[in-house]
Amino acid sequence: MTTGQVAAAAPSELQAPLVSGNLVVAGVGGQGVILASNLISQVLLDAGYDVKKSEVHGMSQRGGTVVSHVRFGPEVHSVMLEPGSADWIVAFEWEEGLRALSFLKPGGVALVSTEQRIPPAAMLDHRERALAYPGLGDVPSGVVAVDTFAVAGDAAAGAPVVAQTVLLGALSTLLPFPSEAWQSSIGAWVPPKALSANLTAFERGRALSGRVAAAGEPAAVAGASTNGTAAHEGRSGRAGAGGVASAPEGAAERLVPAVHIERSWCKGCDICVAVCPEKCLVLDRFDVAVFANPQRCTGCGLCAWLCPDLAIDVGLVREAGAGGRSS
Amino acid sequence: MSWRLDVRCAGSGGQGLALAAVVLAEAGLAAGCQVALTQEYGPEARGGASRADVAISDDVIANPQCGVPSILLALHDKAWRKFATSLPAVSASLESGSTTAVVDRDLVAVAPGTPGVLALPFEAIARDELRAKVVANMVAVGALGRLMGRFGSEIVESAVAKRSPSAFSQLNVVAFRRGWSMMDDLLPAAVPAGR
Amino acid sequence: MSQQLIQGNEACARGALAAGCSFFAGYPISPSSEIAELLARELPPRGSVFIQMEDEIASMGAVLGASLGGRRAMTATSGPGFTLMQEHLGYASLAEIPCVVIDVMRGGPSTGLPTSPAQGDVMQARWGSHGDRATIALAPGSVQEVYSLTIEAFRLAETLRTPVAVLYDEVIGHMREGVELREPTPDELGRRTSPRTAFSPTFLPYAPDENGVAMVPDFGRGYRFHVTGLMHDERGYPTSDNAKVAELLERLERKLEPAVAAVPPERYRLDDASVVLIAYGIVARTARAAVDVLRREGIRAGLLRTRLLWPLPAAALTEVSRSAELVVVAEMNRGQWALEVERLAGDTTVLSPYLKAGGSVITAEELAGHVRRLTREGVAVS
Amino acid sequence: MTLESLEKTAAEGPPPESPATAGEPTLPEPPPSAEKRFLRYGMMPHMLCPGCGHGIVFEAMLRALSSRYEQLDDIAFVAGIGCSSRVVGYVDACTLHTTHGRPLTFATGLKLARPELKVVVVTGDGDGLSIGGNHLIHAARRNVDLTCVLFNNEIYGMTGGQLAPTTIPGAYTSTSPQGNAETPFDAARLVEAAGATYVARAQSYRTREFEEVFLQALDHRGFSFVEVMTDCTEYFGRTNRLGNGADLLFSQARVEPAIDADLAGRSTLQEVPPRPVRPVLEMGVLHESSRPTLDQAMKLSGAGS
Repeated sequence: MTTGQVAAAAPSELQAPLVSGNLVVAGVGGQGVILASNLISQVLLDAGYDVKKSEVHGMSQRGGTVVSHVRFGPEVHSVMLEPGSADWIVAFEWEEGLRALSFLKPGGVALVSTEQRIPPAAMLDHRERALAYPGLGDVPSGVVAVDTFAVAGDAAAGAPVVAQTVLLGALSTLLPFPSEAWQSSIGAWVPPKALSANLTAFERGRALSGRVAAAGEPAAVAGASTNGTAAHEGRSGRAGAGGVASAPEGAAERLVPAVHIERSWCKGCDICVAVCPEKCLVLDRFDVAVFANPQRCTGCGLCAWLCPDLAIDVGLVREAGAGGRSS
Repeated sequence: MSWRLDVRCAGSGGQGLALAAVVLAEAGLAAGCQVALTQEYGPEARGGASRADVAISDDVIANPQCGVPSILLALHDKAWRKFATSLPAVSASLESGSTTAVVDRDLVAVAPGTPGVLALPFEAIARDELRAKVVANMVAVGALGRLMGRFGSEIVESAVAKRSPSAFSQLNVVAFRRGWSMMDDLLPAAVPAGR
Repeated sequence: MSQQLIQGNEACARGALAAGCSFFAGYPISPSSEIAELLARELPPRGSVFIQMEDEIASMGAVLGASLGGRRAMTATSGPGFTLMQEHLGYASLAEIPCVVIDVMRGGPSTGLPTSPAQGDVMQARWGSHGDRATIALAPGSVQEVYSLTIEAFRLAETLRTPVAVLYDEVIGHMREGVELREPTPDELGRRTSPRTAFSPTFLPYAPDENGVAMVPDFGRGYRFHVTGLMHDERGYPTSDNAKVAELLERLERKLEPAVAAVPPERYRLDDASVVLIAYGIVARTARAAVDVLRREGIRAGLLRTRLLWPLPAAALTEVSRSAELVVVAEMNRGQWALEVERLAGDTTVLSPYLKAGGSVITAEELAGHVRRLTREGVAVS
Repeated sequence: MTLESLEKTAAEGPPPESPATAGEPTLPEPPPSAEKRFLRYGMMPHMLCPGCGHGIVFEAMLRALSSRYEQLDDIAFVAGIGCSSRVVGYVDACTLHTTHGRPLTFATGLKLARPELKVVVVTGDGDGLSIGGNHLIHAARRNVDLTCVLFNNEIYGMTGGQLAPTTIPGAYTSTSPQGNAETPFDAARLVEAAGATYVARAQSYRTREFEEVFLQALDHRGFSFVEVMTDCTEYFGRTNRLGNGADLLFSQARVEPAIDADLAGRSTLQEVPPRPVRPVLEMGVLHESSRPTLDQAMKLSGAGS
């Protein structure tokens, strides 16, 4: 199949009528995940499906994980998706997208923005540090990495959040609904002021249909280099594996992440409390940060990175009381 | 015989300590006294601990800076450490009883029975009784006004009203009265309530 | 050694090169530009640095940066540029960074008289920077002395770790005289005060030696330390400790005292003088002629010619002004150094400065006439 | 006045918690992160306000340096005056805290005096663009081989929140109580136009990206310039009612209005938009080129004097 020819004719090219489907929309607070899942649900409802939608907010409203599950079919009972059951994933943030991959069924397609936002904490399995962080170079199969900013171009100039609409455009080429259905849903959900920018971004996303369709093939290349408009090298930092030192030899060592707070340096600004994805930190009554929930710490290091007072150290420590955890 | 009273209001940025000091100075002025208010400026004042000093006297105030205050209000632990325990002169003065420290019971770490220190629940009262944590400073002003024993409550109260932002005027007065009565209950009857 | 006929500004540049100056940053300004021009030719072939900066503030900043990097560094300017450099001169005093500034004085204030002589920057050299800044200012009176005092300026700057200003006027700057360009001895070059111990975490860059001079190392020599224009303790860390600040200011003033002995005043026919002329720079030359004129007329005149303006050679000034009946400070300004002499002179001495700030040099005849008139009035016994 | 009765009453309050044991972490403490070895512990805690973005960038700088250097013996940090410039004092290296606006002049002299030294200049938007604007463009023009990091918090923090040449139109400061009427500089573009050979922009919010461009800037031969957008919580944030440090940090990513909506009505300026929005600034490497550096052009060797 040649690229870029599918846009308007997408539905007719699909092999079989779509009976039901599962979809995950993921991102971080402020990226419009909920709005996007509403918008998709609207398209599905208008097409006559029964639609169930759930929202999973992360620990933090601001910058925290936000995931929405959308299920549709003739009749849908359960709201939440099981791992390995999603046909499509739309993720507005790179780490969040990779984190959501466990939901993707074999052969499914994940449309993931290369935008990187904190918290990268999501990439760490609790305590076990089972996952190493994959950089942009390692695109898992089934994933289409899209430099949404580059594809959106000037459409996102007024508001970066518009860039994410590119992914909806890309998604629309995988679903058997006419472009107009999407446009009308966008019209219904997006503020009038931002409508034309969103529609432009949507159309630019539809133009990615070729790459989207090829997603099953190995090494669906990140970025939009095929259309010559995008290169994500300059923009996206290569996030490392958090503030944690090199990985332990094996899980058997039972090293667990821990946080040290230098009380005399902490000025109680609240940033660490707000950014910790797992809400491990609180301010005490003297306005000093305290590592209150060590059991939830993933060692992501965000608190240390963003502490203006250099008061926080994150690292791995041997867990107190050997045998406290099963091996 | 001329007298001079030095009051230091110390706390964390945003607690309204400067306003507390201004109110006390305003009260002194209304009572016909000489007043001088000095404040810590510069970046060091923003790092979590700030102070404002008020000198009130019935005579010309020669040196407006107060080395060791007669009354030290501390509403934050960092301020307490910076302006009291880390200053040998202030510590000695607390020990000898020539300085009285009034600190917030919950916000300042001080052992019970420390000489010269009164630990009072300003913030707790503001938060739990008055439903506005921000007026803890005015509860403290009430307590301080009474402890100073120089001015009648009406003089200090009108200073509170005069200096409060209009939206907070009423609440501040209520907070002030609460602080005054709290100190009234604590003080020995022998000490006259103002003059 | 043979004499060479060179200009005052050239003598300055030659003196700087002889003193080991290896960094010059400056900005063009009359009547000092020849110094920069000559050093622009001479420094680069020696592997040294000449840079013309965007203004005098930048020039002085670059000089201080280079000095901290271990170079003997200087700049040259005139009154307006000297004004712009004042903040950095204050910085150099407090942070104890050696440097030499040549100020070829012209008429002021403001743009003033760009190519006319004046001695109007005497107080600027002392008080131009805010705060109580101790400083050294030299005042050569001949082209030969421009050469030797430029070398001396580097010696004082390096050994006492302080900025040293060399003040002379436009006439000396542009005048040509026979000069003997004698190579300085190692003693005359001096050595920069530097630390005597290797770096350790407890190293104190601003700990003074027995002469009260901080032993600050150069950057990049294995010592890690902080330099700041804030009041600092011996670690170089900012402090607002009143006692430490007072001690620091006192030390910075005290450490400059050796300069007084190093650059003694010249006494001319002072032994029996009842009329003492006090002068520096170009005026000292005409004052010397005036002394001779007056002596011929039977007036017992003498001259104290100072080559050091700051720190004030107070002992010598006090001594001569108290022993005389009439003291005449002659200078080409509205009476800057005369005020200092006034402070030092005793009650019995009559002070009558001769001041001229119009853009030309005080002549011997003018000065002699001034004294003659006063003696006729019975002020001083001849 | 006797205090005995008062003390008794005071003592009835709940026993105060010792700060040292508050929170009671049960885990052993992790070792200090690697970059902390570059800190002058004797000067900590630093003087920046709670939540100040400069602190975040400062630590990111140290973190980046710790990936390259064991010790900072051969790096000199030169800074001017202002909140940003104070951070060099906390680095265990040769650090030079100069006068207001002039760090690049000192740095130019130092670099020429000792070309083998790596020189990093830390400046702020007031220091580097206002009083020191002239030196900035000239240092860029000369292609002095140094790295200049400009902390842009859009305001004068040290002196109490006054208008800066980077304050966006309409924003309130203590000297623009009616809203800023002026147009700000685009520092990165200014420096590029002046001849800098490496120009990048980053945010305190995205520390990893800052570290990346900072390391590139350090590696670059010639005048490298990194503008980093940071937040002034005490003045910019408070005056424009934008919330606390965390709020400001997140607002960087969201490109939110630069002043509280309720405040916008206060504006008496007709020409500025009623709710000023922080401009969408291009981040990352903005310019990179190559030409001889000043010391190369002067043929200075690194031998020192």
